[in-house]
Amino acid sequence: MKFIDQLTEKFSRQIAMKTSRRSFLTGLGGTLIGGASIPLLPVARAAENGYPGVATQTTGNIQDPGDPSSCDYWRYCAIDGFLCSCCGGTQNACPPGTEMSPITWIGTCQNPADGKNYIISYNDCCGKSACGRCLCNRNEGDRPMVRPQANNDTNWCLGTASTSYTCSTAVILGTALE
Amino acid sequence: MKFIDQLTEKFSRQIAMKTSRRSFLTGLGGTLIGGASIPLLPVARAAENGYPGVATQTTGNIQDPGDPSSCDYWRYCAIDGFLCSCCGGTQNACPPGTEMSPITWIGTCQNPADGKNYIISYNDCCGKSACGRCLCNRNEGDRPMVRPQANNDTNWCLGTASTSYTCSTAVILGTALE
Amino acid sequence: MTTLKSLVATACFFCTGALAADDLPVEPTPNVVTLPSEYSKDWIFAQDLNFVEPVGGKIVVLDVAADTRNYKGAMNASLFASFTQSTTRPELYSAQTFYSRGTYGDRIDVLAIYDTATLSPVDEIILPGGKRGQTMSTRSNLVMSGNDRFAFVFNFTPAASVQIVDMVERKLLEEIQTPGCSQLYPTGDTNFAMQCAAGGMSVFEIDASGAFQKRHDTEAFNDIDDNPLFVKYARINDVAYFPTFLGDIQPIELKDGTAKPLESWSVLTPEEKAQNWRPGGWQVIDGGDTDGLFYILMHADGVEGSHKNGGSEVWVFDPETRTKVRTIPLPNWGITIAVTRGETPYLTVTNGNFELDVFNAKTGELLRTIGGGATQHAFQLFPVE
Amino acid sequence: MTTLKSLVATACFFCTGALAADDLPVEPTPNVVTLPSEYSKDWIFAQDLNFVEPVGGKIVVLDVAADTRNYKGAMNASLFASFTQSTTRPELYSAQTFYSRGTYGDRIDVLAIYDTATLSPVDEIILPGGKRGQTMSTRSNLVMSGNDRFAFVFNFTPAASVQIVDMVERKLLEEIQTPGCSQLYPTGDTNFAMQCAAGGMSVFEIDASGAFQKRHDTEAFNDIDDNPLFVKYARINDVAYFPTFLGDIQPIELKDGTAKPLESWSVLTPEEKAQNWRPGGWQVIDGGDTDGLFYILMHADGVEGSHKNGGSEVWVFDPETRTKVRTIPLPNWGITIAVTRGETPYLTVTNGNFELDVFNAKTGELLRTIGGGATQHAFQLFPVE
Repeated sequence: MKFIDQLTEKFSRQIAMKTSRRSFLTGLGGTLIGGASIPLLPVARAAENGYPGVATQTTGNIQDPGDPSSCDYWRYCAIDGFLCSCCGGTQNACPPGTEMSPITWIGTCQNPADGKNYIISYNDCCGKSACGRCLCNRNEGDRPMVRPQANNDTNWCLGTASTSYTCSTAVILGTALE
Repeated sequence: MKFIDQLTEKFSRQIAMKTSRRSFLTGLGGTLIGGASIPLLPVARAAENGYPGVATQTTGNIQDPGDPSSCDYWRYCAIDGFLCSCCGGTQNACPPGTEMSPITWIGTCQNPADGKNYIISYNDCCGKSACGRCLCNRNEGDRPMVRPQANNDTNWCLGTASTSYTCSTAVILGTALE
Repeated sequence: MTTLKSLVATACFFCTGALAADDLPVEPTPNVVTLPSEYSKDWIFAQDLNFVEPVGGKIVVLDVAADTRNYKGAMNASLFASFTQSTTRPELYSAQTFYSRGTYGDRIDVLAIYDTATLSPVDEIILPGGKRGQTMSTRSNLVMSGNDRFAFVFNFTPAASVQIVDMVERKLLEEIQTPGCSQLYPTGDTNFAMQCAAGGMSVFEIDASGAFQKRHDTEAFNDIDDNPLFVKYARINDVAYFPTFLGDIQPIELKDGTAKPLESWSVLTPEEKAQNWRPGGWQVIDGGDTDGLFYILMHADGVEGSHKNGGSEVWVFDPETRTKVRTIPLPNWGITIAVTRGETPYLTVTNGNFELDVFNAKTGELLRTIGGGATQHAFQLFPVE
Repeated sequence: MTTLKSLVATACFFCTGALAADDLPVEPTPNVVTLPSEYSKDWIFAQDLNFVEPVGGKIVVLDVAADTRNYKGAMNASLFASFTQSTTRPELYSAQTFYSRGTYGDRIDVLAIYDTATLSPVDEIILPGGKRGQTMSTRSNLVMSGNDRFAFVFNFTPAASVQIVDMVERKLLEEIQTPGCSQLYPTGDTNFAMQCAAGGMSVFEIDASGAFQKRHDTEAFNDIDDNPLFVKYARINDVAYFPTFLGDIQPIELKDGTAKPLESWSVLTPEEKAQNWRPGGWQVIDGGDTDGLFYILMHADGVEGSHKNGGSEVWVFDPETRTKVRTIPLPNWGITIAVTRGETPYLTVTNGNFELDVFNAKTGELLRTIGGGATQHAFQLFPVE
């Protein structure tokens, strides 16, 4: 699911201490923080240290750097939704009891460890209630619904037993041809 | 519905500026403020000025004083739920499209205008989603579920087509015998 | 255990005996508010998507002009529902999806009909096949035909199609395949246009009985790669004004059942362009107020991907003269905007706290903020038409 | 329009050709995490009531001991659901209510069975009659019999009754009328006790086949008017410790199918009594850690009606010696508490921000806060038994 994409004044007040107004307003990322169900975005890479109340993670592979429970993890360059890493899944696996959607949208993200561009498939996990944790939205390359395969405003729980959206993964399909 | 009954630290931080810690901790009322769906209570009469983002109301009758969209309105002495006054209803009427529960719990509240004690019936309005606005909880006289007619932890949408709770009213049944 | 019904009766028995002449009167139950069948044009419908539990989405009816009692009522709108209103019948429509066990089990899609006076679901048309397109709420997933007879429902599976429903007969008609096209823009009495992946629009010709006749494609004019049209637009008379990511306005004449692209123009001065002012937000544009203006939500320092960031200002344009007539700064940021259609237009803005800021659209004065949990995530606003 | 499936296939076709030896590998899909069938006793179940949309309630499985990946998964728990766990089968149970149109339409109540490893609903028993009691989540609306065979479901219409379900056969058995009584406290292999309006407890005798035999009432001991027992309790071995509004502890021996009130005592010193320290919150007490202690959530300056206000401290008692062994100050207030049953007990507290604060229960050290929207309103916590 790739729905949220907005900035909140409340968030701006919270984040303003960490980041300049300019970088805030020009940022691309998005997070959902707090238990308050307020989508607070974009975060302008302000979520570099992850989400409050969410413990940091690593992949355990230095070739796959960063924190999969943080919005700025390299694979999430075109993600939009709740990060499965924060919801009982991982960056490439769905939480227990959900079904991974076979129909996805695709991004091309650069891995900072090897400098290569990877094709990332943003498979949604479906069938349970929305996770509500670690909402992350990055709209680089997003295009309106008229180009659905590049659109993140659509509920991509398609081809699954239920269209109820739970969270989103970022699965490596391979490296991109230049 | 009479479910929420708790105090939040966040709220305490917000309210602490207006009220002493002591009155805060000893208070009985409860409100839900903000668009953030955080139940923030008890408010210790801190909601005297109503809820942020909710315009004040009057009954239009000086014998029925106070603001029916505020948790400290006199009739709400034993209410627990979203105030219908904030949800398209009034202090004694349900919002459009909901059904008023015929089975209620009862409070006895003193009207500051005439000093009399009135018997108030807290009829729930049922059948739509929870309103989510003006959550108010005052536990005076509340007793555990073993005495259900005095218990506000129960979903009182009973005897209605749907048990889905929307909001709560406070209807005058008459004056109480002393 | 004494049942509570008898307990209430007992309490009432006691009290009525004690009622003195000057006591507040006993109040009748049940008591449920009704609304006028015809709504004020100062009212709007705010669609709360409720991201944390989308099956709990709803449409909240709000009087944005009133000083008090702004919240008039609500209707369910489950799981990325679509919404539209009849302009000739006292009815509101919401296309929704339900599962028999909340988020799993058997799926049913329905087009629910709500009565304006009671906000009750008075009827529903079942939409077969589990095809209803579920997206962030747009105004173009579910629309009424120009003559207010047919509802068009956008399907996405991801194959695109449109279901036609006769809302007078309350009867499902045919499903039209609309490959490569998205969103619905009525034109003429019964036709609708769609944006299509090849960069043009297509008009789907529907006859008076609701039967599909044929498809007409325009030339391509939408640079989807580099400067795409938003799917949101402001409609003023018979012209749809679509903004683009980079701040152009693409007018499309939607008249007599056709769609005709007109000359595009930019809302930006060279200085503003240099500062990368761009439209941004969810419903980034609205129009149709009594002055014939459109309102567009703008942010500075725009970059690729900032098109949903919201904005710090609303710019007001006269589309005839292509001039900016007003700038309305938003003290609390803006995500989605709408302008009411009544005599005094009210600019309503879903702000950064997900409250609604209401401005006098003619003066830019902030009149009130409607919040307190009235909606959780009101990403879409529909003015009463 | 190209379907997206083929688009993905195309992308993959391109990329696999380009994979070099040191590239990150292609990752398999579908890929879904599973959990161990038997959970760690460092885990808890947090019930999120989600007040803004109760049909979106859920149970979240959390590892409170881990430094990372605390959120293990979730199950639906719709409309003031009840929850309990099997101690002998890899199953979790949730009694829920669904309407065919979300909040209206046809009602169905089910006792859903979730598999611990997959958190999938593997089966359900339909609960007839639309009677399921819907309340703020307690641990005593749905319980398993002592021998883990029968589920008891509390009904409230407002007539009180209990539905017996055989969870081995997955079969509905009889409904017992329980007038005047509420909440369920298992005793012995198959019996259960309830708190009753006359001020005593009643034991409902159930035979090995799940059939009701007879009811036994205790003397009255619960001063519901002036100092009532909470319906929440800490169970340590065969004794249930019920706190009262004014800070007394009423132990009830629940053993061999009986309920026997033992001598009550106060957790308060005279000084504390003078300061009006009282228990307060939702789940105000828990016990059953490896040290045999109970934990109670306390606030000062208590008054009539403050019994759900939460608390600033957790007091830890040895019920055998009736002595306070520890005070754990809560930096973020507390609403509901639970203590895990593993070797190192973890005190988990739903704090004033509706996040979960996790303390080492033996030292009182705050170890971590689990938040970020993991739950919206986790009013009830169930330690893995």
